[in-house]
Amino acid sequence: MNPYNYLYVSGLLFTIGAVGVVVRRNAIVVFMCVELMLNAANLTLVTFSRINGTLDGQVVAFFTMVVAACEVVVGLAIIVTIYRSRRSASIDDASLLKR
Amino acid sequence: MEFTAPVLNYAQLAPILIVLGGALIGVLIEAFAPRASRHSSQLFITIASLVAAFAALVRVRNQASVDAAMGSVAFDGAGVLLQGSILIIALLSVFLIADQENFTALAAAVPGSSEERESLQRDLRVTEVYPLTLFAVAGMLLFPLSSDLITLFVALEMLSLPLYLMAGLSRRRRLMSQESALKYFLLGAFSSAFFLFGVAYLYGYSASITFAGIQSSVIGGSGNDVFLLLGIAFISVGLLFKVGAVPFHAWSPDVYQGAPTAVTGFMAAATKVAAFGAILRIYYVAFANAQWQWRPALILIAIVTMVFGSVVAIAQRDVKRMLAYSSIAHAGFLLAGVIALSKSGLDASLFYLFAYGIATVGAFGVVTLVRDSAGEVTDLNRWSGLGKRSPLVASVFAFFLLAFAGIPLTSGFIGKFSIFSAAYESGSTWILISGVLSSAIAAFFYIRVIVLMFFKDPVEDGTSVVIPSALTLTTIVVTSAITLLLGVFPAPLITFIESSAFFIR
Amino acid sequence: MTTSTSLVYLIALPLLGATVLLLAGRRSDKWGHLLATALSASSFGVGLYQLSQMLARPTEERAVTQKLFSWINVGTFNVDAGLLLDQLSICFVLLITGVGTLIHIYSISYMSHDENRRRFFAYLNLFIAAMLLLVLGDSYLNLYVGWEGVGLASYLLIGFWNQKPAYATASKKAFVMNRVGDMGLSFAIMIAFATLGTVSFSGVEEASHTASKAALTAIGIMLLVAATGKSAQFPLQAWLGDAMAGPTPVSALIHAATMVTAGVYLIVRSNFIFDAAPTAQLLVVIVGAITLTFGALVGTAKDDIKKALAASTMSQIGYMILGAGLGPAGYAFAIMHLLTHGFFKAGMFLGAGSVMHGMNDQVDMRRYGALRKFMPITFATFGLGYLAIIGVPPFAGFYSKDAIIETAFNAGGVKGILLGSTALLGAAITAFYMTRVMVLTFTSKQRWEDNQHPHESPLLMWAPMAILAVGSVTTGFLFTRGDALVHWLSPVVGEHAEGENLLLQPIVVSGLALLAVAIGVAIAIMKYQLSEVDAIAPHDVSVFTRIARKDLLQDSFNEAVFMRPGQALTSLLVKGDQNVVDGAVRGIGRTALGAGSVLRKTQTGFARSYAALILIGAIVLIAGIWVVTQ
Amino acid sequence: MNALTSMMLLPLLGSLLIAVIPNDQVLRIKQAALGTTLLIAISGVMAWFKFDAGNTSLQFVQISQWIPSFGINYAVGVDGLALVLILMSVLLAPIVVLAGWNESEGGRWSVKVFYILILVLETMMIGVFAATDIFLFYVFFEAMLIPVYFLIGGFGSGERAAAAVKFLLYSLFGGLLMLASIIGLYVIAGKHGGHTFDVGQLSELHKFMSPTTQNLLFLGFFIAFAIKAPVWPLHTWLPDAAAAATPGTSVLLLGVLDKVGTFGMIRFCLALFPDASKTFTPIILVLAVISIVYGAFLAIGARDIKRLIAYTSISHFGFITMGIFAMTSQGHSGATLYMFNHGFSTAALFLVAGWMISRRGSSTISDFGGLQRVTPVMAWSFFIAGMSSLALPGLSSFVSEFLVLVGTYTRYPVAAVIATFGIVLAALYILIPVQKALHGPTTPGNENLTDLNLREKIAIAPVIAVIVALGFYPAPLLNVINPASAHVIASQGFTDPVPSESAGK
Repeated sequence: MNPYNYLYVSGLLFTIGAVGVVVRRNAIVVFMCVELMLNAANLTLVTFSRINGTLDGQVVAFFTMVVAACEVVVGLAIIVTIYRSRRSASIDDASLLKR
Repeated sequence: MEFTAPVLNYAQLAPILIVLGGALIGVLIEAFAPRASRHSSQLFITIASLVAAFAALVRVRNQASVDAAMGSVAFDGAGVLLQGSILIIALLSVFLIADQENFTALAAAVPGSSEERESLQRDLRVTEVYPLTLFAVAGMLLFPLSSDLITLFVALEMLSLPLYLMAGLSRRRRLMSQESALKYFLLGAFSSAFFLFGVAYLYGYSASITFAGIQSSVIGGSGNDVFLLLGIAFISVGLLFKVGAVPFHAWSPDVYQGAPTAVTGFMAAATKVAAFGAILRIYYVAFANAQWQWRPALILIAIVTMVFGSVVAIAQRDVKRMLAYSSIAHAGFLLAGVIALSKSGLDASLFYLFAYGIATVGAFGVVTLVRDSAGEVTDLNRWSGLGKRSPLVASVFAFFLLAFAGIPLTSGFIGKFSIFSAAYESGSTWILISGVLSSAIAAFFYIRVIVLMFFKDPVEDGTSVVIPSALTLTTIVVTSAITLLLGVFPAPLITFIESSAFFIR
Repeated sequence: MTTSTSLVYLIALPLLGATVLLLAGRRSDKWGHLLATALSASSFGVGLYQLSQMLARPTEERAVTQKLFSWINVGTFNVDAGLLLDQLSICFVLLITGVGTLIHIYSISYMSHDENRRRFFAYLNLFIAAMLLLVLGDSYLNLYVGWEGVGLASYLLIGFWNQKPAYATASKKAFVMNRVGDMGLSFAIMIAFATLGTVSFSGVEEASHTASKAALTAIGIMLLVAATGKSAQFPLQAWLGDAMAGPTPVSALIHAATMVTAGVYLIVRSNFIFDAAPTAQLLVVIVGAITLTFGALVGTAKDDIKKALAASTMSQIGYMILGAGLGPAGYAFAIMHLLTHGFFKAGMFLGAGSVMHGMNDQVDMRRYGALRKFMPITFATFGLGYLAIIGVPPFAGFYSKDAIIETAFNAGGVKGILLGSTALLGAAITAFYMTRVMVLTFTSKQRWEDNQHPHESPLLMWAPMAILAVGSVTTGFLFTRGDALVHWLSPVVGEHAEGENLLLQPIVVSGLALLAVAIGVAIAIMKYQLSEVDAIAPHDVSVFTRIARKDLLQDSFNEAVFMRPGQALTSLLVKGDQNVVDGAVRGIGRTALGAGSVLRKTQTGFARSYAALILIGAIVLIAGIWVVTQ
Repeated sequence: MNALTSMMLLPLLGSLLIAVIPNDQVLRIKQAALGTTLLIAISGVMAWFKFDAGNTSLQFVQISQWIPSFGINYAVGVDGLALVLILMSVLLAPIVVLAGWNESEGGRWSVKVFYILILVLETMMIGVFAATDIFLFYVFFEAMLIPVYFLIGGFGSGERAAAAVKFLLYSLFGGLLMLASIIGLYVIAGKHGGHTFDVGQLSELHKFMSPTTQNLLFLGFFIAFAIKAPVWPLHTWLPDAAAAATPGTSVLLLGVLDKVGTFGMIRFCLALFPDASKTFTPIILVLAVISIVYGAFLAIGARDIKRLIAYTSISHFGFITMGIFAMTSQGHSGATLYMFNHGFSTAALFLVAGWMISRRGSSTISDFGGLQRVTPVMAWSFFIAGMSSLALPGLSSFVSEFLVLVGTYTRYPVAAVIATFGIVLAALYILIPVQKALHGPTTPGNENLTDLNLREKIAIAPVIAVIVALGFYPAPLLNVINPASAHVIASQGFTDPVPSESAGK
């Protein structure tokens, strides 16, 4: 089966993630959309690794997972703090800083 | 299939490793040292490790090699200069951070909760900020040296994640601070997703993740140009986001305003150096031969950035936001150096980065001094008559503003001159023209602040200038001294940069 | 050419006086006037000495020069501070210093009650110095310095009592209108330098032989403009009447005897230009003719004795300009009339001053009358001047004016007839209005209240008047004896060409002139001596009289054509500068500010909109690169 | 030590001296300032005598490296033109200090600040005329704005803040355009025989420029200078600034700083871009003539005495500009002499006007009246200054104005003719205030004004002396100016037009 199809899939995933970030209000969901984008990137990497026949892509993918994990830690910490102080996880509520 | 154990050039990696070590010690202190002694020890560790790192850097300043870490880290003159600038700026910023007035007592506490009140009464001091700073510095040190995409990505996250947290540590206006942290984080993550996607496509294009590999396949012209195109575009998004170039700038005003001023200073100065260092390396090394693809777009972004930053800054009423927009404008000027894509462009950018970083730290340092009972006063209208209240502080701030505006006898002027001449030399006349025009616009708001401070009468609302702590004072004095020195006798630094600045391939 | 080292003293002495008096200030109040008079007199002495020297030398060596230093020297533009004393200038030197000294003496008493007498004398000396520089300068540029110098002095003296706003205005008016004339002089100098490459008299004279008619005509016309300004000739005559605001001695010296005749000097001095530029010359005579009639007509309607005399001055200078415009035939006569006029007009002005002195500064002739009994000396001296000006033989005016009329008639063709008859008509009107002045002031019935106590002026005042009176009796006779003056001046202005086929013989002309005078006198006597004159000017008068009283509407004209449009333009520009020019600048600033406040709205504060921005940015970036790549 | 350098150092030393005098010893401070300026004036006169008028090459030359990497030198030296202007500046400085003895008081800041600013400004005034390295020139050109800005905004009156900002922004805008041109030159120089800023070498550069480039670079310089000079329509900052500044400041502003504009036109516009200068001459002459007439009309319409003087200066600068671009030796020497004379006559006007205003407490002309009777000496000083401003023969300004007119007429008759109408307008704009303020009855409020005191007399006397003396004997200046201007004319490839009708032909 033509590996390039995976690129289309990953492209689709990435787009869904990106659009999700823009349209969704809940911080957690937004964050998950970002994760989706990261995974789309991973899929791409793996695909290319397959296409190019080198391992580097898959190595990067592993690194990405680790980094993503770290991001989760930091991200959730921030989101939770916000939630506790605002009693809401909607990122639109957090709009004191503007103009 | 057997693995070869990695060979690391520890001497060249020493600066990074030292800082990381310091950070780890910091974490341990957080875990085990008694509250009372934490602050002093943390501060000591931080300063010590930064100084040590600098010393280590000085030791190896003349070395150069592509495989400091198996080809993932390129160690060369430009890298040394960038690391040096980052370390100096970081040290000066730490002096500001050391003034605990800026930080919350208990980051986790809900604003206005009994918990927070009590913690304030018990005069707790948040000390996590030091290890976080060190982690960020380590990331920044690595970022401009990375010569493959993994390292680049990891370094990017290494410098970003701590900053996300630090943005949320403000003592006053907690909600704003947390909001800035949230925005910074979400958008940062968003942009790094783009970055990673770009990494993927570059890998797809060149079947290699090292800059050298990418460069060679660009030269070779093998591989699918669409992948290259997407790769460059997506990676650029991630990098331009970090330097706050339009249209990826939106986070910076909010974050600059919300974050604790000391952190803002650190972020604004050090991050810019690191990010531009990385940009310079990747564009000069990996993408150099594909310039006909990205240069026009980058020129456009540069022009839009400098003009937008200057114009919007005019309408700002908050010092920190104003500085944020001015830093956007300066990002535009710095992009001119990237576009120049020449030795003189590189030299100019390095000089500019250092000069601008120093001045920025200094400016934010001054901002931390203007306070009332409820903490820092950043509303410009309340700055009016500052010159009467405390002429010295006002003059220093005015001096930094003049430096930003690029008035002769300040470092800003030399920087502006060299970077624009480099850009024009490489044939981009429009950069020069729009640069000059936006400088004119920029002068408009810098001068407005000066007028406000010196020619308006003070408003009696308790706004006052606190006696700076010894460390803060040091920072302000040193930064202003350097800014003046680089304006009057820039020759030594420039010659040094000229002689040593190059990218090893 | 003979050189001398003493010319400079002519100027230096009075200049010294002015400087000392102005710097010393009140400290010199005691002796200031004496010093000034002494210096003016000594300058006159130097003048006489120079004359004697000059007479001692053969004709062709009479001119003397003195180079003081190189004044302006840039590229080919080299002007020395140099003086030239020749047969022409010596006449002026003696007139200026002589009459000047007399007027100094007169003023000692006339101004004795003024607290600022010292300043007055400082100005007088300043004027003497400037006027001497004017006539002694050896180049047009040096002349220019004196030219504006006398303008300044006259400005200061007209405005000597400038606490009266009207007087201040008068002085300003005089200066500004003079500047208009001066502009002509600067043009003349510029053209001379651009075309002939020199601005010295000798240089220009030499170049004028080879120069094209066009250039010379241009220079000539510009010189004429200058002359009209300084000599109050049409169309720049309007300031002279108001200049009477100055103290009477000033009117006598500056606005009768000397300064106003500078225009005549300029034209005669530039004879080499005008001789080579007929068109310019024609314009000169036209200006002269117009002005002499203009002045005469105005003179008929004035009740203010000084204004009447001013009008006559204007008219008499018209005669001189006319004469000067008639070329070699006329130059000498113009100068002659200038000199005689210097005597009798100065004398009459001093007389008028003495009358005012006796009548507590009353100037309205309708409030005079029958003063003959009260101030006999003034009457006598004034009367002699009167006879001289209307041209009764053997008084001075007769010789000089007659000569001009005659030359005018003999200018040839229609031109000659027109000019001659104009001059003749002028003579008649002159006779009329001067008689009017004479009668209204001295011989007619008393029209002043009895609280007035007219009295004769003191010796210091009448002595100069007497001397001038003598001059106005004798000079004409002396100058014409054996054509003395004509021959004297011929080295400067060229040989006096006596026309062959004369239109009218001299004797005929004299007859006509006398006839005209007689008519004028007769009408005046009938109208004012034999019939009642009312003490306040009647309003039910012909429109012509009204116009004449208004100086033939000269001021209304200037106002309508220059002042009001000028003021309108000024206020327009002022508004324009604030709103348009500066407005544009401020507009730029406001635009920037506006753009800023609009753009900052893009910072909505919603993280999602920022994300959207990034997304769009990314897409645009890709698209952009795509476009560039394809 | 080099004469110029020492002249530039003296004021700085003086300002240091003043800085150490305690604030309350006002008199001491003033004496120090006066002493310093006098010292400089003396050294200036000595330099004047050392100067060899005969040779047209630069004298008192000192060249030492500053920023070698950019080929930037600290290079100073003077020809007749520069020397005359420096002499004017250093002579005016002590007069300004003495005349404005008390204007330093009642400002926003201490007397000390005032004189420090004045002295710093003097250094830059000397430097800007002495610099033979364009970069150095630019540094002075821009840096000297700052002290003036604070002098206006800090010690001025009325709308001082607004005026100061307007002045600064206008000048900065011009300066940035010039910076663009300088960068252009720098790059072109780099392409042809190495980076340099030496005026001499750069003046060879125009051979390598395309007409378009040359025109653009020329405009960059010219607009900057036209703003300084100021030439219509870039003049609107001047009246505001002059009206707001203290008399002394106004003297330095109009008398010296604005000369930098006309000086620059000769030194840079003509020398560096001869072809472009020729191209633009018609337009510039038109602007100059407009300035002459326009300035005069605005002066006639002015109600405020300081604005009036400012407008007259616009008219006078029109004459200077016209003389410069007439390209005849008379026009050129005239223009240079005009710069010198204008310095002094404007000084006289402004100082006396300042005294009148400080006594009457108003700067509206109609508030005065009949001063000649109350304060004769003051009235006379004003009158003489006015006469010099309307170029009365026998006073210095006549010589220069007439030279300009004659020089212009020989090449551009029409311009000269229109300009000559200016002399009538001049009579109006001087005599109107003279009549309103000095003549007429003494109006209420003026009865008790005091006449000039000894100090003021001592201050004004030398100015008037110079005005009169040079009117009669301008040779000393002309002898120095002529070779310089002849040199410029020749290097522009111009020769004076031959008289069309000269007997020689």
